[in-house]
Amino acid sequence: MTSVDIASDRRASRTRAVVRRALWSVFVIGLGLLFVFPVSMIVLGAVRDGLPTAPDVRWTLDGMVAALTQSATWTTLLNSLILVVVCGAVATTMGALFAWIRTNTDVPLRRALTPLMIINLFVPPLFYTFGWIMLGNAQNGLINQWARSLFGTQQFVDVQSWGGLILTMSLGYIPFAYLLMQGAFLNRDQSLDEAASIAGARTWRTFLTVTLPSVGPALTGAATLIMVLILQSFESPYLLGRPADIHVFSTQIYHYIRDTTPAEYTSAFTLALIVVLLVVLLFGLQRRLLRGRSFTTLTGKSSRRDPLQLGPVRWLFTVLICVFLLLNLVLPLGAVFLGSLQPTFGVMRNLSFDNYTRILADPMLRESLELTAWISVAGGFVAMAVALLTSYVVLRRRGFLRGYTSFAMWIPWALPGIVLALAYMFAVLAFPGVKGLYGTPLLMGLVLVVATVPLCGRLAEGALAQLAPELEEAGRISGAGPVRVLGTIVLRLLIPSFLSGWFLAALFISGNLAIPTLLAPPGFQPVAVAALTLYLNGDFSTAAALFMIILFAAAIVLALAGATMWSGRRLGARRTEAAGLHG
Amino acid sequence: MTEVRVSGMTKKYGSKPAIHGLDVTIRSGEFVTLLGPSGCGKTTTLRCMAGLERPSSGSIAMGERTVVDVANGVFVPPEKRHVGMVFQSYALWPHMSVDENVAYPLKVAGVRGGERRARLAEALAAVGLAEFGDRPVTALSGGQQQRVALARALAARPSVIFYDEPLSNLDSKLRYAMGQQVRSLHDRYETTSVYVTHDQEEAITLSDRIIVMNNGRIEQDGTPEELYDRPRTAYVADFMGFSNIVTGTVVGSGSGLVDLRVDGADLVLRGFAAEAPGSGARAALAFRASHVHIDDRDSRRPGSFDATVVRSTFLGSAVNLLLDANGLTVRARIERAELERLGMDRPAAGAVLPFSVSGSGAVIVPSEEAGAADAGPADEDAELAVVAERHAVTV
Amino acid sequence: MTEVRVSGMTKKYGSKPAIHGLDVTIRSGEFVTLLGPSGCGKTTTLRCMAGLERPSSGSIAMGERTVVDVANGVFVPPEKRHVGMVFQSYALWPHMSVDENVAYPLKVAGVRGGERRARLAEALAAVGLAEFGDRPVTALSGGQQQRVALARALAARPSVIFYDEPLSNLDSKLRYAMGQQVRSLHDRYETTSVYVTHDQEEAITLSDRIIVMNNGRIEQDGTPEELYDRPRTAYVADFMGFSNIVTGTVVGSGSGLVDLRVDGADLVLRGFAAEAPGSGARAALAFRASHVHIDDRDSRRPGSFDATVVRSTFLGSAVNLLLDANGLTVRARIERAELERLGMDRPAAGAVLPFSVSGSGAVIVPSEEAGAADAGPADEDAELAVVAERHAVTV
Amino acid sequence: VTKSSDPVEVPGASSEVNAYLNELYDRAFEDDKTEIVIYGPSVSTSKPMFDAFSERFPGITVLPQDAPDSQTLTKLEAEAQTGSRVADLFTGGGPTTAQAAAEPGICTNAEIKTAPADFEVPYANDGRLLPFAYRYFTFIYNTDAVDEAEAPKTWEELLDPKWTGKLVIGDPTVAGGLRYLLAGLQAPEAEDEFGEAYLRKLIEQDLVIGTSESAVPADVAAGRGDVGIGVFSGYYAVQKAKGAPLGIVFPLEDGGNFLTTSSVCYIEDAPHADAALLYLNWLFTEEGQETLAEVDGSYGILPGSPGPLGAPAFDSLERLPFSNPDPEFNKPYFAVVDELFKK
Ligand SMILES: Nc1ncnc2c1ncn2[C@@H]1O[C@H](COP(=O)(O)OP(=O)(O)OP(=O)(O)O)[C@@H](O)[C@H]1O
Ligand SMILES: Nc1ncnc2c1ncn2[C@@H]1O[C@H](COP(=O)(O)OP(=O)(O)OP(=O)(O)O)[C@@H](O)[C@H]1O
Ligand SMILES: [Mg+2]
Ligand SMILES: [Mg+2]
Repeated sequence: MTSVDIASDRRASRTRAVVRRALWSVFVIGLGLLFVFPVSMIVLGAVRDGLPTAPDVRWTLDGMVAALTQSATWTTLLNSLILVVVCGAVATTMGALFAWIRTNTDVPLRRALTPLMIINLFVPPLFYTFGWIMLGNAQNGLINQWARSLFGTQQFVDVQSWGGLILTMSLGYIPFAYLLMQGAFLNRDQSLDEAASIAGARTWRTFLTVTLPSVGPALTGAATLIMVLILQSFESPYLLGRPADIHVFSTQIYHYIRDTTPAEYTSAFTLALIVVLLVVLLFGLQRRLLRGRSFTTLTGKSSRRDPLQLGPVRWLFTVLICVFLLLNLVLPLGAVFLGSLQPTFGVMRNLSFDNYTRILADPMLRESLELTAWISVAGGFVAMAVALLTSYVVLRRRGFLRGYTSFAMWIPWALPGIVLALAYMFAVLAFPGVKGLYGTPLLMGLVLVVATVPLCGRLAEGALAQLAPELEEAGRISGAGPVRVLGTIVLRLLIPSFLSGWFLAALFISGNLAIPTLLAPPGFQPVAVAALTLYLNGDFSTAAALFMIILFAAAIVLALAGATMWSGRRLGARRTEAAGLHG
Repeated sequence: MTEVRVSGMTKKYGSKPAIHGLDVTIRSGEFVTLLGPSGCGKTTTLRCMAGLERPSSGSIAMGERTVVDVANGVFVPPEKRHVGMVFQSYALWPHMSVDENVAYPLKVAGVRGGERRARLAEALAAVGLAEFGDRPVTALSGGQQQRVALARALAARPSVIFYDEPLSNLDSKLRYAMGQQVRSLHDRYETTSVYVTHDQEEAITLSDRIIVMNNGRIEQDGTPEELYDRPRTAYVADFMGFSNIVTGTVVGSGSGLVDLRVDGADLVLRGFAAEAPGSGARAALAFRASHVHIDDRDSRRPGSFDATVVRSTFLGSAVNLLLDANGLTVRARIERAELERLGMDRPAAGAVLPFSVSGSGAVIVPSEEAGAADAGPADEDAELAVVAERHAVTV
Repeated sequence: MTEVRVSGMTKKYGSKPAIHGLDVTIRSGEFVTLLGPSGCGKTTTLRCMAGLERPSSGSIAMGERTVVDVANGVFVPPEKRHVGMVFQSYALWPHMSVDENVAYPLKVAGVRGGERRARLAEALAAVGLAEFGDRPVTALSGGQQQRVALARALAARPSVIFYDEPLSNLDSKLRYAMGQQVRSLHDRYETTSVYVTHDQEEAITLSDRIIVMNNGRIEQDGTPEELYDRPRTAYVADFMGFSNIVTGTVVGSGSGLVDLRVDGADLVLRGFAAEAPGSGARAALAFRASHVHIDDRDSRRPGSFDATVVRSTFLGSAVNLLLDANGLTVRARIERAELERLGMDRPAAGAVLPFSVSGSGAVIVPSEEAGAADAGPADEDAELAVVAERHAVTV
Repeated sequence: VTKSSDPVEVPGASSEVNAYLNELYDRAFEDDKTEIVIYGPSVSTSKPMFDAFSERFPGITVLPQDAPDSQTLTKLEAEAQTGSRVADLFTGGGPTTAQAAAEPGICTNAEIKTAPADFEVPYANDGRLLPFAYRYFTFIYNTDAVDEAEAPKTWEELLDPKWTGKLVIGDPTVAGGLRYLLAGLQAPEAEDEFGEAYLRKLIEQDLVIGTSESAVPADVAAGRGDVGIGVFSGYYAVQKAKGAPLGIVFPLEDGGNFLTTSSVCYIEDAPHADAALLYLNWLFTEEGQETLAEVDGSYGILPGSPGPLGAPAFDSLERLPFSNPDPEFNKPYFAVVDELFKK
């Protein structure tokens, strides 16, 4: 061992300390600038009437008072609560039921559930809602047309109504709920149920008194997240609810910002603050429910046993899965596909691929497709990278850094996309040095990333949870410095989760509507906006074709990724086999 | 108090049978342990009895009632069998308090009001947790959770209780104490108990009878003493802690003892045999490390040999020696009392000493020429590597 | 070969200190074990030495180099300390093969080409995994993974290796074999080893020296024999398996032995004391279950007593007895050899027999009137409940 | 497409006009500022217009950005205040654009040198707002469901019970031309004939609210109703061009024709100032005014400009009053509309 004199060790220790402090400061400030500061704009915006750049803005409580005294606001609150509670409850329960079916029972089609849910998640809500309108609008929805030609009834369904809104939103969030809870159901000790049946309880009693409550944290966690997502969701309430005069926070905020001239920012921000308050309440409620309870009991050898034999009920569940598949995937996507073939939507004559060729020939739409691809891929990458970094900090650090980081990450959850976009626009305008960002694709990309980070954070948390700190410590002990450990161990282990997270994030971004509507610079119209514009201008068929192209592209990426992974695994397996033979 | 009779029970997973035509009778009030290595089918047997698994063929009766008869399509589900079960993971319901956990079987059984409270209190008192009723189960230590699981299994006074490795999550000290409690509750409530473990010490300390299983079949069945002293096969011997099993050829026998010339080493060892194989027959000799003693007699007899100490490990009350006797690796355990009696220090590595194997302790078992390698699991390489290393070094 | 010197090391988490001014020297080439119950600060101490944790004050030196000196702002990060570590969870990198795992420290150290291959092969051969190099680590059994972790820690020939409960995930049989291998590699590579465990058997079998920790402080420090035979406090005695600890008043002493009148029972027991407390002083006597023998002498001496057998548990080679001596609960372990010598059967519950405690085995330790309850952990209630129950039944 | 090598010759324009246009054309290329950004509600439906312009002046392109009025205003304000200008033009109905023009620093005077000498350009808002065309709103019908003869030709006919549940209309509670049309029906000049009373009767017809104002033709084509009312002819033309089974009724026999002024706000310090000015000047050429009629369904503002195909001349058209840009004037009418159309 070489003898190193204490003075140089001391110097090195000092330098390391300084560098470390500097890096952390950059991290903290960066996070503050990107996540915390812009959002503080909404508080400011609620009491200052006008753009921050305007020369003489008034400080006023008028907007706030107006918003709070308007009965419309309270109707909105009521509508939002109904939607959040009903859809949240339905989606969570159904998600839990499906997760249970998948992991604990012998229902024949259960293995199809996970792929089904994942595919489902890939259909951005805008496309999905669009499909439902084509299917179920009161006058010429496909379902109504069929019903008319079959039974001669005038109007069979109307999705632009409370019922339709609740149905489609509940259906739409089931995949999310399922995927959030699947792990909990998979990891739960099945002997909990067995203990109940030994104790004399029948299957249903067991399910209700033991199975469901025992996944309490996952259940309430999923419910909270989904409720927050529903609270902020925009597409369905906008396209389905608004025509039926059902206004919720997101559409009402949108209304204040877009439909009134001049825009009523103070009112919009006041509503946004109420949303933030509701989100805080929701999280608080969940924490309260779980307070002082740990749900981890001892787990020994997990009993990997035969799935529960359900008897005839399993055919009922099979039908349920089929209905779900039909309602959530086959019907809406089928409708969009059919629509994309019609020259004039709803007219069954002359079906052709003309819409597709026209899109691909139209330089503007083609550019829009290309741009969306770029923004999604790049934005997804950045979002996933940021999410990994921050989740890592949350996981490995304690005290201020941890609290601060998770707070910063949490902020975008609490804000509807349109408010987020507005807050960032205000922030950019208020900050002298960065005004130039306004109207650039960079700003739109940034906000898209910020909005996507919380979702990626969920994925990153799962990935990081499997990364035991000892794996890194073993690297350090082996003589590798922190950077090398990061490169050769941490990042390498995270690659698979990173790739899947990246893909999801890209899709999420490609389907985002709220942010680009406000921030997209001219010539940088992402597909979601282009499609909505087409739709609103009555060009339904072209919009449908545009959706199909995006989905098709995503499917190709997915297929490629799947094929790569499959062949990779095959290679890996062969390697193991070979090793096994001579080992 | 119920007798459990299993006849011709087979359980297949897919086409792979995990249990092959098992016949077992567990007498009323008996404490029977199923013992065997991982994957031998213990849990499957237990779960079939409890109703958590459906046998592929055969029948099971509990007391007067046939609960499974595959040929006649009888299958009584677990909730109708009135049994209790303690799971390895305890399977306590994390969303319920201790009280709620223990009272659940009573509640389901429709026991109400005062009686429920009384029986709950009794069950908790029996496991010494009377004061913990209000606690969430997650706020208990491992041993306490274990006791809640016991109380829950007992609460509805089932006639049969099944235990699937209930102690394997506890540390060794606690394990012993909890095992004592399981047994004491069995005695007190006079239930019939079927207990699964892969730990021979646990099986020996707790059971009235031990059933050693191997690959879905019964290998040996007897009292703890019988199994501890007189394993009938190399498999059982290995499992019961006979850490030396050597094969050889019978060279003589008399008065229940048989002399065996050990393969590959110029050594004759002696051991007990229930039925003496004829001279020249192949056989194996199994003996415990504690059957090896330092030989202080001058004369050489069958069973004595000189050996080099390869490694000496202090155990506190005894010393473990790894010996090389003419190329044969022997594991010995010498009590400190013995060393003191002989006035010896702890033998150091490299020392050459005379040893002998107690002929009344060692047992002759059928030689399993093919199966012999299986008996010592692959992971013993670790220790054997030490011997190999020594040879490499001395070469 | 490097000496590790820790002086005045304190480690606080928040304001709560986990280590209180620890002073330890581990001599070059020594195998030292830190032993103690959960939460006593073993891991923290080890991690501070390895550089994975920053002490709040104090200093650590390794050989010539001061790696930590809080007062002078020196902190050498782990990658610069040239140490090895084996983690409880093995911490193998799942994305690398066995080869890649073991070669990683070499690669980082800049060892290249032929030399790297040679040293990799040597490390793998040392743990008996020469043929497993290509396998993904995830395709190995627990014991094999353990050996890969060992090989990795050894590969770069660090001068100090730290082990944090490396065997606690293995089953008991494998544990012994792997422990042997750890020790044999220590001897072969002549490293300095610091080993953490809460298992006294492991500590005794492996170490040159054992440091018993309690609540962030050193409780006793000595060779395995010293600790096994002569614990100096009730805490250590309990930890080392002295399952009987009774308090009382000194009534006489002579030639290193002290007589103690046990509280609450009309009994005088005798034990060894390094420094005899004066007559009338309060003290505690600790003795192992195996220090209790069936007394075959007629005359009554200090240390003999009559007791009722409350429970008798067959252990195979011995019988565990739970005794009630005049209201004092005593745990005894009688070897079958002893029973055979006395021509007795296994004592049954209810029998009244004469017993004695070996005066040279039992030790006098300072009485910890306040701490005494702590010595027997709460979970021993389970066994004590059996005694209580008996009293209830006899009433 | 690159710049045409020869000077561009706009048919029917004088040589001075052509020279001026070519000067702007050249300047746009000198600065490499050839992409005009134009904001407006549904401005992308004017794409044929922009294409015609680009065909005349190769290399100059128009990038339309649809956004509702208030959002556009926000953007324009922000652009004005930060100085990072994005848009060159903002076009839309008179009242909306007037709001932008009313704010300081957003719009500026666009000098038109191509109009006939005797024509005084009718600038509004102190010259900051430039009206250039009139657009008309009318009825359309689905030709698969309704014969030409049967189609309603007056507002009164809409009240026929046979149309109950079959009339599609945009959402008049959000910003758009329809809002002004319904205000126009209540304005003093029309109050006697229509007024609030008429609106109430119309509501009784169980109107179908379409996807959006601009999507009403598509909704009618798709069968969401048989007849669309208050439809801007340009929206109709787009669908019709794609072969949708649609017919149009214009003019309405009862004189309830509604026209809005299309105005454009030329943004101060526009990033592509020359190209934008070129476009505006081209609009006032004979060709520009004719193209408006041909592909944009508008009446040019120059006297004597042709009407859209089949439409009567502007001067002979009986019509409702133009929308009033004064918010105070519209307020009570809008309130009635909001009240009536809130479900
Ligand atoms: N659900 C199952 N599906 C397929 N095979 C199974 C299943 N359960 C058990 N087996 C197989 O049946 C055999 C017996 O398993 P069982 O769990 O009864 O063993 P065990 O003796 O309890 O082992 P352990 O000590 O590991 O618990 C094993 O080979 C096992 O792999
Ligand atoms: N990161 C930490 N933050 C706060 N307290 C800690 C942390 N790590 C350890 N402690 C506390 O320090 C004390 C010593 O912990 P340590 O892990 O060293 O114990 P140990 O002897 O290794 O126990 P075990 O046998 O359970 O591993 C404990 O009280 C523990 O709760
Ligand atoms: Mg098992
Ligand atoms: Mg530890």
